[in-house]
Amino acid sequence: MASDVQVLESAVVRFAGDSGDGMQLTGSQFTTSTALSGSDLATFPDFPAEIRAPAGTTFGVSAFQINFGAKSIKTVGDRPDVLVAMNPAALKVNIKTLRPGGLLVVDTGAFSKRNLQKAGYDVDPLSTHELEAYQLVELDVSKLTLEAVKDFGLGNKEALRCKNMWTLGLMLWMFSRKREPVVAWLEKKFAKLPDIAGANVAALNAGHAFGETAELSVHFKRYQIGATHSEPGIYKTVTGSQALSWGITAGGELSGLPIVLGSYPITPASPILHTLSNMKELGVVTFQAEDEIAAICAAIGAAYGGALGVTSSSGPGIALKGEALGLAISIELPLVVINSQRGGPSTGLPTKTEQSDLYQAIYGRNGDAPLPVIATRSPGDCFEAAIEACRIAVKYMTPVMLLTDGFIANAAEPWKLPDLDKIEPFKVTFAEAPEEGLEFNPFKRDEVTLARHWPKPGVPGTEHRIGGIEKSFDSGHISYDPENHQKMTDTRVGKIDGIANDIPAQGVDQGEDSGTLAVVGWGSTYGPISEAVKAGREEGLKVSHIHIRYLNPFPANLGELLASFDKVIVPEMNTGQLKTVLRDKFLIDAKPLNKVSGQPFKIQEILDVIHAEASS
Amino acid sequence: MASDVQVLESAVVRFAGDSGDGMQLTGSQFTTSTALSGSDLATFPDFPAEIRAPAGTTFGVSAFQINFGAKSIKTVGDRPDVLVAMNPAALKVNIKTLRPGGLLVVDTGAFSKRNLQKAGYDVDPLSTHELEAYQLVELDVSKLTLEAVKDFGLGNKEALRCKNMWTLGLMLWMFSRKREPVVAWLEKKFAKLPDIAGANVAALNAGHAFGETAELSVHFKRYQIGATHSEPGIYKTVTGSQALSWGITAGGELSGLPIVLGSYPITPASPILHTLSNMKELGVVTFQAEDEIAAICAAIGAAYGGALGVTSSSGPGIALKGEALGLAISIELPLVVINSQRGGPSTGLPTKTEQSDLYQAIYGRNGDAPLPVIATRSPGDCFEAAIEACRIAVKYMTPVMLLTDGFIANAAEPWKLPDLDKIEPFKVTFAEAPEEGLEFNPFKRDEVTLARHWPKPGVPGTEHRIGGIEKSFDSGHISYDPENHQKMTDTRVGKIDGIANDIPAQGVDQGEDSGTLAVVGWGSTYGPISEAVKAGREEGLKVSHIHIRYLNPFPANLGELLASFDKVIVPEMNTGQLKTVLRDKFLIDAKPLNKVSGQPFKIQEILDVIHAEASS
Amino acid sequence: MNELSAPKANLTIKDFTSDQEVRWCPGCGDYAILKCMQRTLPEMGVTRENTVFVSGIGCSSRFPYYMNTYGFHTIHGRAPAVATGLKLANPELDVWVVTGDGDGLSIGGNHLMHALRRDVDLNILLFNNKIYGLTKGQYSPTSDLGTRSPSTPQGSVDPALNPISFALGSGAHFVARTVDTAQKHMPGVFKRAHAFKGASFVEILQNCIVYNDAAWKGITEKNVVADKQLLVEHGEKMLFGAERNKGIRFNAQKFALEVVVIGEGGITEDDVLTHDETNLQLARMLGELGGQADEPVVMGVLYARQAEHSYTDAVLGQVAERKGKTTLKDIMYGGQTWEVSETITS
Amino acid sequence: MNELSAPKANLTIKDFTSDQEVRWCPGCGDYAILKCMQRTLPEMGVTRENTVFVSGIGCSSRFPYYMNTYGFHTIHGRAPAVATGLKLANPELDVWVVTGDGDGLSIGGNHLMHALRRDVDLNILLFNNKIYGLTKGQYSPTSDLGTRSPSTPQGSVDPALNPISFALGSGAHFVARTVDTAQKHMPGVFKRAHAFKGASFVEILQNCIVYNDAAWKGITEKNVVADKQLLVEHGEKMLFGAERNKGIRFNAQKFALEVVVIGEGGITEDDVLTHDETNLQLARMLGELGGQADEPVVMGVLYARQAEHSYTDAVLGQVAERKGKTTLKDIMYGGQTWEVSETITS
Ligand SMILES: Cc1ncc(C[n+]2csc(CCOP(=O)(O)OP(=O)(O)O)c2C)c(N)n1
Ligand SMILES: Cc1ncc(C[n+]2csc(CCOP(=O)(O)OP(=O)(O)O)c2C)c(N)n1
Ligand code: SF4
Ligand code: SF4
Ligand SMILES: [Mg+2]
Ligand SMILES: [Mg+2]
Repeated sequence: MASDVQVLESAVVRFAGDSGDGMQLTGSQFTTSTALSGSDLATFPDFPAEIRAPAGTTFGVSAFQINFGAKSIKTVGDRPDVLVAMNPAALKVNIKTLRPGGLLVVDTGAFSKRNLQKAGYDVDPLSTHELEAYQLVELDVSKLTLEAVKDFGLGNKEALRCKNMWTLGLMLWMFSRKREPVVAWLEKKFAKLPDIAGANVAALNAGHAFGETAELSVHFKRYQIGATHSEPGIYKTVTGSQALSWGITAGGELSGLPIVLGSYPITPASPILHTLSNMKELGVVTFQAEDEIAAICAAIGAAYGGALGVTSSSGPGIALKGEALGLAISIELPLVVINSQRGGPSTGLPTKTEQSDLYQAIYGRNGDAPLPVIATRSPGDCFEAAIEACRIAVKYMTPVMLLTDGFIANAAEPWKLPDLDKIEPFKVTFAEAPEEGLEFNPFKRDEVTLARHWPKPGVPGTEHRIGGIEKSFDSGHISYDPENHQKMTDTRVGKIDGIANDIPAQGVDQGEDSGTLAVVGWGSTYGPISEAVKAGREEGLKVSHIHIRYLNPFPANLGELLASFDKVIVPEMNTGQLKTVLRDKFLIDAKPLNKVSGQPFKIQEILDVIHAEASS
Repeated sequence: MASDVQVLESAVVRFAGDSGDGMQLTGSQFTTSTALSGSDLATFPDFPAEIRAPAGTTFGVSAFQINFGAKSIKTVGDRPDVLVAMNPAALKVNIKTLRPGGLLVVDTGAFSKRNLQKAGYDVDPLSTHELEAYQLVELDVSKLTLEAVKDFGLGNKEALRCKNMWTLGLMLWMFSRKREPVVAWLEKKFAKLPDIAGANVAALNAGHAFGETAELSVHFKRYQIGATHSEPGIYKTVTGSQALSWGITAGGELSGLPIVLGSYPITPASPILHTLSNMKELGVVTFQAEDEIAAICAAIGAAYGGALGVTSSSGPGIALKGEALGLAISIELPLVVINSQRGGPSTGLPTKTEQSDLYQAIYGRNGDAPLPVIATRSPGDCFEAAIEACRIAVKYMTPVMLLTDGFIANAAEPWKLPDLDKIEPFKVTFAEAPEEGLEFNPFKRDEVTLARHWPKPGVPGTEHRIGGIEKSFDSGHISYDPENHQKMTDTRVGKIDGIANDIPAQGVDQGEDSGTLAVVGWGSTYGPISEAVKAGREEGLKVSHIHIRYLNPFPANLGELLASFDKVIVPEMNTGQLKTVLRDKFLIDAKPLNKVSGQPFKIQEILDVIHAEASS
Repeated sequence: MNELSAPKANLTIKDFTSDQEVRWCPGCGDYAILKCMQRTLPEMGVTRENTVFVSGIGCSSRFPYYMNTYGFHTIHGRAPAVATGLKLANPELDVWVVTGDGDGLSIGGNHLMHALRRDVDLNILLFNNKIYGLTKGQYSPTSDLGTRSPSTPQGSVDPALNPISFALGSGAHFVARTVDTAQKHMPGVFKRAHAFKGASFVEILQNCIVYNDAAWKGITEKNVVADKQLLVEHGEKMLFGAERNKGIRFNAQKFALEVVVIGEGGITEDDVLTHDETNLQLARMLGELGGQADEPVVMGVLYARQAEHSYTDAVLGQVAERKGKTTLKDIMYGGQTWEVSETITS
Repeated sequence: MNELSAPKANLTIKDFTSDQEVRWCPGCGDYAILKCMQRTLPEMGVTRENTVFVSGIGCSSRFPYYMNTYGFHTIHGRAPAVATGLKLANPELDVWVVTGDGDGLSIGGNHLMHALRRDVDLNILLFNNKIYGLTKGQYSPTSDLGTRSPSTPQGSVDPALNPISFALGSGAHFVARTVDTAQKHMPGVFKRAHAFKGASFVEILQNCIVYNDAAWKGITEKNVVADKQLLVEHGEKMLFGAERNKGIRFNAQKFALEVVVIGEGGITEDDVLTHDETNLQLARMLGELGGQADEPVVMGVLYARQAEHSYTDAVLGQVAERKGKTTLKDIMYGGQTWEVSETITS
């Protein structure tokens, strides 16, 4: 019986299965097809921590969630409307997230006694009442897949690998998405293995056909989710790691400098190293160092040599870079330090997201060692944020900390590609030799920015010696003079503080620029805060959303802006770090709303607080 | 002509010479003799940064300042009353500090053309008007010394080495101090070199005799500075490094644990390593590691093994320990981390003092990683502060950061020795095996302190596996569960916050506990703030002095206490770090008073601000 | 020391197996090493409570979770330093360090070097899979030149480090090699490492089936083992090959070891070198064999030179020598002190 | 590369001397090394602007301040890493790394190891005074066993590291040794190190007159130099002694080098080994001579094996190979994109 097509504004689908089930591929192909149809979307790949945990166990479950709609989508959705569970473990781990009444598709073929046991089920949940709250659809996907691919002569194991494509076919049918981009992708990917390609396409088609023709429960409807209102332009789905890497490369081109990345692998920062290692076409040099200290030191060495030095890591690796960062601050060399944050402290939760490294970014060094801190808020935003980090680094001769997180790094969103020719360049000129007979002072400063000039080895006449010991303001030579140290300290602080005048004034993302309640966020909480404020405003609550990209220094008008609200709440995926900085700087009673579970905020969690605060 | 003896309440004397002139020895012997006579005192050794800079240059100048009096002495004195300059460079570097009208003693024997040149003097300052503001006494100390020791058959170079003793003799005479302790010390030191001992004693006596008999200018008076009001007890002059090392050893005895120190040399923290390396009699194990990371890791390994792990360093080294510190926080093992602060950022000013590592101490790690922070305020205070650090570490199963600084580390003060038997012990008991059949949970907690128990390898039945990945609250096993991470994060924060109830309530050092102006300090600014507040109060100003030892968490009553003052100023040798924490925690308008010159505050600098704030 | 106490005959492989589910990829070489350790420890007569496994971070470093002994999964590269501190706190413990080629030779090279140089009484097992497993396959310091990995898409350009050469260059006193597939050989190496007082370094060639499968195929496949692995024993001729007709000889002209075939070109067994595990120069040469097509990779104890005292013995010996000779009170109240008996005014 | 450009005949020692007052202790061995460098650079025909000295922290690491070239006094132990980055940014520069036994072998051992392993085109000078000078005399990883220092008042208990063995164990391609007192020998070593494309490692024995005076006395005092130092040259017999009648021979029985005296016990010059600087095994043995009373310490280029490409060449070669083949725009606008031509509603 053909299902009737129902138009929805948005939907949240979650694919869950064993690590070996190819859920990430399924999700990303669903994403591509959805993006190409013009819906807005946000995704959240939820990997297991282990490389390949034993099949069938709960800690081997891999999931991919996508929220897509005919409206602007800013989060991955609080609770899925549809959950696809490829085995008992996937069901066990994910069922809690499914919205009551939501559609639950399970592959009964994987619900063997052994698998139930491995997942920790004593009795088969399909045989009990425990799933009553959901619309349960039981399909033997395994069997259906084997049938669909039987002509390709694959072994049982290989044939079963096509299960994910069968599921994808069904979901594409359900949400009226096109199969063509997936077919094209499969054919390219398996160009050298035509049987595999054929089997996968066959499974995909079979799943799709199943939706069209099978006799399913009445609940099994077909949906249509339209395109979103988007600005005209060319769009592409990007992950944060991609956009950030492109932003760094753009920063190199805009400054006219070669990029030298020093990095050491660490989750979830490694994709930046990988992406940039594949951009040699643009002259990017990458160096996998022996550790994080060597990585930043090499970037500093490159900056000393006149390149744009970049280093990328995550919390524990950034901790190791603290001493060298102090050197970069002291010798005033440009450097972009990327921290892709993850759950802490210590090794913590490497594959989970958190924004608990803000303290470390702003305060985490010995001595008075200020540096600019910028945060990305979404995958696409990484591009612009990275360019800003490069611009400020070279203009102010300072390391810049660029904060992103595991969620942004791995998540994908449709992104309007920028017009590269329209971005203002910030070409660097190096120091010149002084006039004959005059001594070269490596610490000569620009009177406005207070940035020192940048001498480049290889240039005759600007030879000089510097290091991490305090330097004379007047000559750059070592100086132990008390007044000089005071002056240099003040200059270093003043230089960074002055950047406040060189960044956009703080705007209000939604709502009035004064009033009862401001919800203030940074980083990847942007999505849920934005949606929660929108929902609150739709309910008529007086609430504004302020999102801060520049965390140090703050935009010059931020204090005044915040002071014009009666209440300020600060949702953060940490124990209240931005809150500390706001309270110190502006002496406003910013109230923390903290979540430290390794999971992004749900819209509802923020909305609850908006309710409480805006109405009290 | 015999000088008349004038009674003074206090005096500040500064000995300055070339690094090779033995000024530190002169100063410390003067200190001993002064201490033995019962005066209160404070000292400030002011080393050059170089090991042995070329003789006669300004950067090779070494100075030692002592403030002593018949009253309580809390700083080394803003400006010396007497300056002894053993060569032109010493004069050049130090003359600015001498109070106008002060006594200036110079060794004309060292004012050769060569030495004047090396010091950067074009003309001999003794021949110009530039020293008019002072009472200049020119003595050919070199010649007088050679004469005094001529019977001992030393070479010229060796004979001249006794110059410092001649000068010391003169100063001992001038301030009516005894020579006996110095003579005893010389005889012990040079027990195997009787000629050298004899020559030194002869020089000392000659200097003393010169004071008694020589025809000096009328300005050249003799002074008497009496003993101070002191509590009865046994006294000793101690440096901060000594007292701190003893405190750690006492912490070991009080807890019943062996001490294992992992350390890597760095100025000004090395003396702690040296002192503890010489305390094997008390079972102290010291390990000079290959770097600071290995040092803290070894201390963590020792703590895992059931010892009291300690690690000591200075700012750049502490920066390197950040990642491992996170591990100790995550696995909840006790550890004392000593930071002997110096001028930053980066290598900065290794031999100068600063208190700019407070941010690093409180905030400087990845993830939400709270730990207790305690600061010492003076040499003697290090003893008690170190014991407190040990107590909190073992009671709460947490690393504790103990902040001291280069000034405290090297300075000496008379200290009333504590009665060791009266200090409350805090004996540790290790985890016990669970009852037969039950699983051992390494993260079982005390309900009040929230501290986990401490299992010790070697004990049957408490075998367990832990690490830096998040652990289950219930079992201690690895857990990626979101709610568990939230719970563990909250527990870690709650545990540290709870320490606020286990430390003394914040008292007021001087003045009322509410009113117009509170001057709030921490660490080694204690002395100058105390004196400045005292001076202000003597002038009738309404000002109180609050000194904070416990910087994280703050004592439970601190917020209320500060709120009861109209104004709060926070003098710090940094750009305003405690100020940040106070403003965040208590939302009070704490005003910074910052000095970042590598030099301690002068009393006057603080008094000026008290004048401005208390009267405005 | 534990090896001297009577074997606890009643302990079995089960006693050393923790209740944690093992989370390596199916087929990972780590399983074989784990099983071998769990199996061999009872044979060494050690107790669970006196045994501690300390590791860094990496797939290999998850090892301690699966041992039902004390275990400490520390931070990346720092296990040797943590273990050194542990031994200083309690020298009676049997401390095993488990590390990987990334953990031990990339970020942790310096700590490994110094633990070896100091000769701290640790048993250090380095699982060499020539790749970063846990972070999904980047090349490591032991990866072959030209390794394509996510961070070296055009192939790596830095020469691989030989862990044995590095260990010997660092002053190691005990160096051995084995391979995950050698279930019979490994126990003996573990036992020797355990019995050695000082830092024992064991390189274990290990297969990462996911990111570097077949890294060791050339020497572990059944049909090549005899020709590609040379098992050395102290005092025995270094012979190998299916027919044990190949041997190692020193070529004085080339000043290098070379492979000879007995019976070819007049070579007899007398030409073949006898293994002397106390000879540092020989150990180095042996450790580097395997580069040429005809050369075997040497397995077994390449070098063992027992020092009189291990580092921890020496450190703690200095403490023991002085301990108790004075009290804190005596130190504090000694030297120049003065007494104030009542408050005085000047 | 600089060594290929025409010598700037007009540059002199003065051109390479900065205006900063030298701040080492009078009598410190560092002075001699500094002077030698300032004197030798002009002979290499290098320019001031293309020369960079990068150092860590320590007395030795103050070196760059005194060279009138580019100079970077970085942080403790990290100079090799900084220098590697510098070479990646500008491979045309002549980069010298100056480090100490503490800086390079204690805190910085790992970076040194990896710079050597990678064969980064750097000239690395390690001033070995077997002590921490700058921090006032604590023992270092090269200090002799038993060294009394502020942190080891009863004498150190950890065996000293041999920098040459460590470098070779790390895969170094060029290893040499000289001593601060050898003003004639040092320039040649500097020149060889400079000419070598890849990481050249030079251990310079240096006297710290304040904290470890006489550390090298046993081989530098005038009357022992000839017997205690063996200057090796590639292709030449390894002879030494005041009468050049002593030589080095390989003793196959002991499998070790030994000192022989020509004319004694039937020894002739033919028994004496010829130095082959391309032989790794020989280099290691030479580097470790000096332990026995009759053994000399070997000076000169112990090992030099020029690789085809240095690391930086290879890395930058990969970049060069691809550079310009696409644009950022092409990358970004390539792949699966879609166009929104006007705002649409569903
Ligand atoms: C400070 C720090 N840097 C980086 C990482 C990421 N990391 C974890 S394991 C690893 C490499 C592991 O390689 P190896 O030691 O060879 O272990 P394997 O997984 O191959 O067994 C890296 C880079 C980390 N956890 N901590
Ligand atoms: C991170 C850090 N740790 C420690 C120090 C202190 N420090 C400076 S130099 C040095 C050792 C220097 O020894 P070496 O490299 O042998 O140089 P030398 O002074 O003997 O020439 C130490 C421990 C520091 N500056 N930074
Ligand atoms: S990634 Fe490799 S080393 Fe890690 S568990 Fe899997 S197979 Fe083993
Ligand atoms: S301390 Fe030693 S190494 Fe340092 S400058 Fe003085 S003599 Fe030279
Ligand atoms: Mg590995
Ligand atoms: Mg040294």
